[in-house]
Amino acid sequence: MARFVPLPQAVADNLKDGDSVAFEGFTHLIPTAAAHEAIRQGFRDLTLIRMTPDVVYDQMIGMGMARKLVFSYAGNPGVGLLRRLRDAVENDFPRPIEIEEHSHAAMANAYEAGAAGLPSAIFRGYRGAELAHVNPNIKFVRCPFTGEELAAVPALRPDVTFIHAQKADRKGNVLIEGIVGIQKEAVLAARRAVVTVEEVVEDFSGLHPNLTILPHWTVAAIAVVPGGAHPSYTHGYYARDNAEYLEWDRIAADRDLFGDWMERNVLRATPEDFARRVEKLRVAR
Amino acid sequence: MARFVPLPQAVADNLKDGDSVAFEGFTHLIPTAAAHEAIRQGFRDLTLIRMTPDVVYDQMIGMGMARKLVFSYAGNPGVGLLRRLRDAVENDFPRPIEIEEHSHAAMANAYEAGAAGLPSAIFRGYRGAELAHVNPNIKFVRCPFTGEELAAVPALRPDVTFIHAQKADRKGNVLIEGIVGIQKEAVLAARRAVVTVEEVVEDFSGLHPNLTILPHWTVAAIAVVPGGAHPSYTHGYYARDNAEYLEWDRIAADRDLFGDWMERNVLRATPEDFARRVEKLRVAR
Amino acid sequence: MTKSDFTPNEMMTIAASRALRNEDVCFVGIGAPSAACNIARLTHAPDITLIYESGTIGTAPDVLPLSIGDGELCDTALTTVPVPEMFRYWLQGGRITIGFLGAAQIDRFGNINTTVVGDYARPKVRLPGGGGAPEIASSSQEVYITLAQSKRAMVEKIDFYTSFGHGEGGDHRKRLGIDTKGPTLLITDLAVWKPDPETKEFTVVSLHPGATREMVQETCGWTVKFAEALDQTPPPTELELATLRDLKARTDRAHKGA
Amino acid sequence: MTKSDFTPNEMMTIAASRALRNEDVCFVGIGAPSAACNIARLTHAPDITLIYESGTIGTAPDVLPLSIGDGELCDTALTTVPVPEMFRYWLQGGRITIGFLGAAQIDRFGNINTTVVGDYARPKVRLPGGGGAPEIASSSQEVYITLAQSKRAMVEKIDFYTSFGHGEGGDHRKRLGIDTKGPTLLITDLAVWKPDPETKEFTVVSLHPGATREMVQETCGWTVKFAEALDQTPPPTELELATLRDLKARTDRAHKGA
Repeated sequence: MARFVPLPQAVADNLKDGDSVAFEGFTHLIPTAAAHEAIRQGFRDLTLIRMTPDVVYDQMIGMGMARKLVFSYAGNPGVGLLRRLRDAVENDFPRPIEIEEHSHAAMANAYEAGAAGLPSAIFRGYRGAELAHVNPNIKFVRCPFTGEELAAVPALRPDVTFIHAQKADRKGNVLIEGIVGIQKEAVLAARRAVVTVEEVVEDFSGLHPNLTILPHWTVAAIAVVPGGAHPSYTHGYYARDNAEYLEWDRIAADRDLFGDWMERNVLRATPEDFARRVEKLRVAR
Repeated sequence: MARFVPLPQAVADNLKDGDSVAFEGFTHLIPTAAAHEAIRQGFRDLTLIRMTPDVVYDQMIGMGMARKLVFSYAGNPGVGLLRRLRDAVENDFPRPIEIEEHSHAAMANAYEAGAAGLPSAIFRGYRGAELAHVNPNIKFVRCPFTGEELAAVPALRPDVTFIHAQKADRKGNVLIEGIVGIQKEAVLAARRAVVTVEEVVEDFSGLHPNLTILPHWTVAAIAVVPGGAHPSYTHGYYARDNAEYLEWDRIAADRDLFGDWMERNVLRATPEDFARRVEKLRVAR
Repeated sequence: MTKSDFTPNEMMTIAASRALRNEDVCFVGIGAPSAACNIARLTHAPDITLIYESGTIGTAPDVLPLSIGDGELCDTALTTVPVPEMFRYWLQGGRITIGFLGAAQIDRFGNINTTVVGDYARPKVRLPGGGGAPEIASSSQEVYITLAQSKRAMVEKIDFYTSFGHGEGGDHRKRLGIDTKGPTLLITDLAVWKPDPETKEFTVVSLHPGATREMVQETCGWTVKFAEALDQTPPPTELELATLRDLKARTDRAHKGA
Repeated sequence: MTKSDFTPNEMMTIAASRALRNEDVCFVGIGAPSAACNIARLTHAPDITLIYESGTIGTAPDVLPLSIGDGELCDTALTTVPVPEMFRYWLQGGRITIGFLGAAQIDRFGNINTTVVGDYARPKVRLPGGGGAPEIASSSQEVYITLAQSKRAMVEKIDFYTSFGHGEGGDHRKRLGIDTKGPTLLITDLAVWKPDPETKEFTVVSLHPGATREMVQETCGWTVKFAEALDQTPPPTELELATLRDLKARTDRAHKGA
C-alpha cells in the first residue's frame, strides 16, 4: 500500500546497503532526485540495475556506491561516454566494479519476466553476439516444438525500484504518460517500489483510462518532488535540460571537478532544489 | 499496407478454405459482421481460433464450416453453453469437429508469442490441470537457471485474423479503446489481418497517443461496417444487446430453428444491416 | 428450511462477501463470485480491488456485469490492461490475493470441473471449459469457491480436473511444485466449508440459518465431514440484504433496458 | 578532395537517405542514421515509418532528437509503446524492414563493435555497449550502416563482436541460424559499399563526388575491394541539401534554446 512520505524517508525506509536497485527511466522520467537522495544517505555495495545507466549512475559509481552494474547501454545520451564509469572499469577508481552486460532486448525481456513472476525470459537474441561468451547469465534453450535455439536470461528482480512519474492520485495510484519505457515492468518486478511524482491530484478522471497506471498496492512509498527528473524531462511538465548533459561530460572527465560538483549540487542540496532547476524549462500545459 | 475495401471483398481476398482463422474479441468488439460475411461466402474446413468462442463461432460451427476449434472458453457469455458446438462435439452434427483446448493464460501467451515472432510461449501454467494430459500441444520445459518446470505451448499464428475496432484514420491506422482484449496480439500474430471499423476519421489528433493503435502496415484490409460488432458492443458507440444473447440460447437449441434463423439473419442479410441493428443501442458520445 | 426473510442464495452471496477484506486483490469469476465481491465492496470493503480477466483492474460496477467483458467494468475501472498482461503481470506475477471461482462440478478437495460431463473425447455434456480457472487456481495466493449445493455439482469424483484444488488431499499441491494455498474456503447456499488442516478435505464449519446437517448431506455427493464446533452463520444484516437486493434490482433494470 | 558546395558528411547523410523507401519500417539508431532517416522522410519518402527504441512508432520529429527518448519523438509519433513490446512485437516480430546502425568499430563483413576497445575484462576504452544493436542486427530484415571513414573505425579485426554482421563472411549467418539478410549497405562519407554476393565482404560500388580510391583506402584499415563498374554517387540535389541544412539549423536552435 502506497504511503505518501518525504523523499528522505522514502529512500531510508526502502533502500539498504548491499541491495540490488533499479533507478529506471528511458531518457524520459529519470528519477534523479531519488538517486541524489540515495547518494546523500551514502549507501554502499549496491548492485545498480538499469537498461540505460546515464548521468545519475555515473554519479553513484563515481561516489563509490556500486559493487556491480547490470546494464545494456551505458552512455551520456546524445553526448558520449560515461567518464566516471570508465574510470571505475578501466582504473578501478574509486573502487572496482563488476559488470553484467546485456542487450536492450535481453534487459527488457528480463524485466518483463520479473514483472510476470517468471524465473527467466526466453527470446530470440544474442545470435553471433560476443556478450553471450562473456556473460554467464546468458544461456540457450531449445523450443520443445520446433527445436529452435533461443536465448535465455534470468528474470530481473530488484530489491527496490525507483521511478519518477507525472501524477499520483490521493489513494496513491500512479500515472505515467509520454515515453513509458520499462518503468511499469521495473516496478512490478521489484520487491519494493518507490515513486517520486510531480504532483498529487484528486483522481484521474478526465484522463484516458488505458494510460500506464500502477495501482496503489504495487507501490511502497510516494514522495512528491516537483522537477525530480531534472536534467531529464517530464512529459507535459518540463523539457530536457540538454545543456546539463553536455556540461556533465566536462565535469565527469576530472576526478576533482566531479568531487566539487557533487559536493555543491548533491551532498549540500535538497529535494526541494529540483523545482527551481526546472523553472526555466517548464512547458505550457 | 491497409486497403479500404467493401467487406465482401475484404473477406474474399484474405480468407480461403482450409485456413486457420481467428475472429477475436473479448466480449467487447466481436467482429460479427466479418464472421457473417465469411458464412455467406461458405468457406469450409476452417480451423477456428479464439480464446472465447461465442455466438458467431456457434453459428459457423453449426453451418459446418469448421474442421477444428482452438479455444479456452466456449460459452454464451452470461447465458450458458454453446448448443451448436455441443451438437458438433457430442453428436458430430453437422460434421465432426476436432478440439484443441487450452486455458486463457495459455492462449494469451500463445498469441503474445505469435505477435513476438517466437515459436512457442513459456509460462507458469497447467499445474495439476488435466488439459495437459489430453492436449499434446502442451509440453513442459525447465528454466535453465532455476530448474523450475514451466509450461510451453506453440505460438498461435493464424493465417488470418479478423477484428472490429472503433476507428481507422485515412491512412489506415486503426484505433481500439475500452477493453482491448487480445486483439492487438491476434492481429500481429496473423499472416494477414482484416479490420472492420465503425468509422474513418481524418486523423487521431486529440486522442491519447498511448492508446492501442495498429499502424496501417500491419493490416491488409479495412472495411467500414457501422454496428459490425452487434450483438457485442463497441465502447463509445453502442451497448451490448443482451437480449440477443439470451435469445440465441433458444435458437441454437434446435437444429431447424437454427437453420431458419441463419437463413433469415445471415445468408439473406448484408453488412449494411448491422447499422440498423444497433440503432436503439447507441450511446451518447 | 425454516421460513426466513432471505433466500439461501442470498445467504450464500452475503456469507461469501464477508470473507473478503478491504486489502484484497480479487480475481473475480462471473456469476455468484461477482455478486459476492461487489457486495463486499458496497458494504465492509469499499477499497477492495476487483479484477476481471478481461483486463479491468480496480473496477466498481454500478450493476453486475453479464459477462467478464461488459463495458460497465471498463467504465468504472482504475485502468484496463491487455489480456496477456492480465495473465502475466497480475495473475502469474502473484499479485492476486483471492481467486474467486464458481464450479460446475467440485469434489471434496476443491478440485473443479468445468470442462466435460463424461469422457473428454466423447463427452455426454460439453461444458464451456476452463477459461482462466486453471491458472487462477494455481497462481492466486488463495482460492475461494462458491456454488449452490446439489448432488450433480458436489460429486465423489469429478469427470475432469479443469482446475487443481488439493488434488488427492494432503500435500498434493506441494508435491506438484505449487506453492500457493489453493482452495481455503467454500461457500454454498447451506454452509461455510474449510479444508481440514491435514487432509485438506472440505469440512463444514458453519451452517447457514435454517440449514441442517441433513440438508447439507442430502445435497452433496460425498460423505460430509462436520467440524466438532459447528458455528451458525450469522444471518444477513439489514444493510447486507438491502445492498444485495438493490444491486440485483439495478442489474435487472439495466439488462432489461438494453 | 575537390572543392564542393557540400561537406563529405552531408553527402554521407544524403546518400544514406536515398537508400530508404517510402514503404520502409526503419529502426533508427541515434546520430548519423537518425539524420539520414529524417531526410528521407522530408524528401522522397514522406510515409516512411521511423521507429526509435524508446517505443515511438511512426515518429516525425521537426528537429533531430539528441537521444532515442526525446519528447519530440513521442509528441509526433503515431503511438508510443512500452520498451518490452518494442523489442518483442516490433523488432523480434520481424516487422522492421531496415535496421539503421552507426558503429564505433566495423570490419569488412559488417560486424560492429560498440562495447570495448581492448580486452573485455580490462578494456583500454569502455564504450557504451550494444543497447538495441545485437538484436537489431539479427532481427531486422536488412541492416544499413553509416559512419565516417577512419582507420580507427574501419579495422581489420574488431575488438568485440557487439553485433553480428556477416561474421567471417560467406554463409556464416545462415550457419548460425540467422535467416535475415544482415548488413546490405554501408554508407560512409566517401563511398557507398555493398557486400559481395558470395564472400559478403563490403565492396565499394560508388564513390562520392570528390572522393578517390586512394582516399577510401587511406581511411580504411583493411585492403579495400572496389567493384569493377564503379559508379559515382550523384551529388546532393538542391532540395536534399536545403532540407538537410534546414533540419540541422532547426535542431541547433532547438537544442541551444533548451
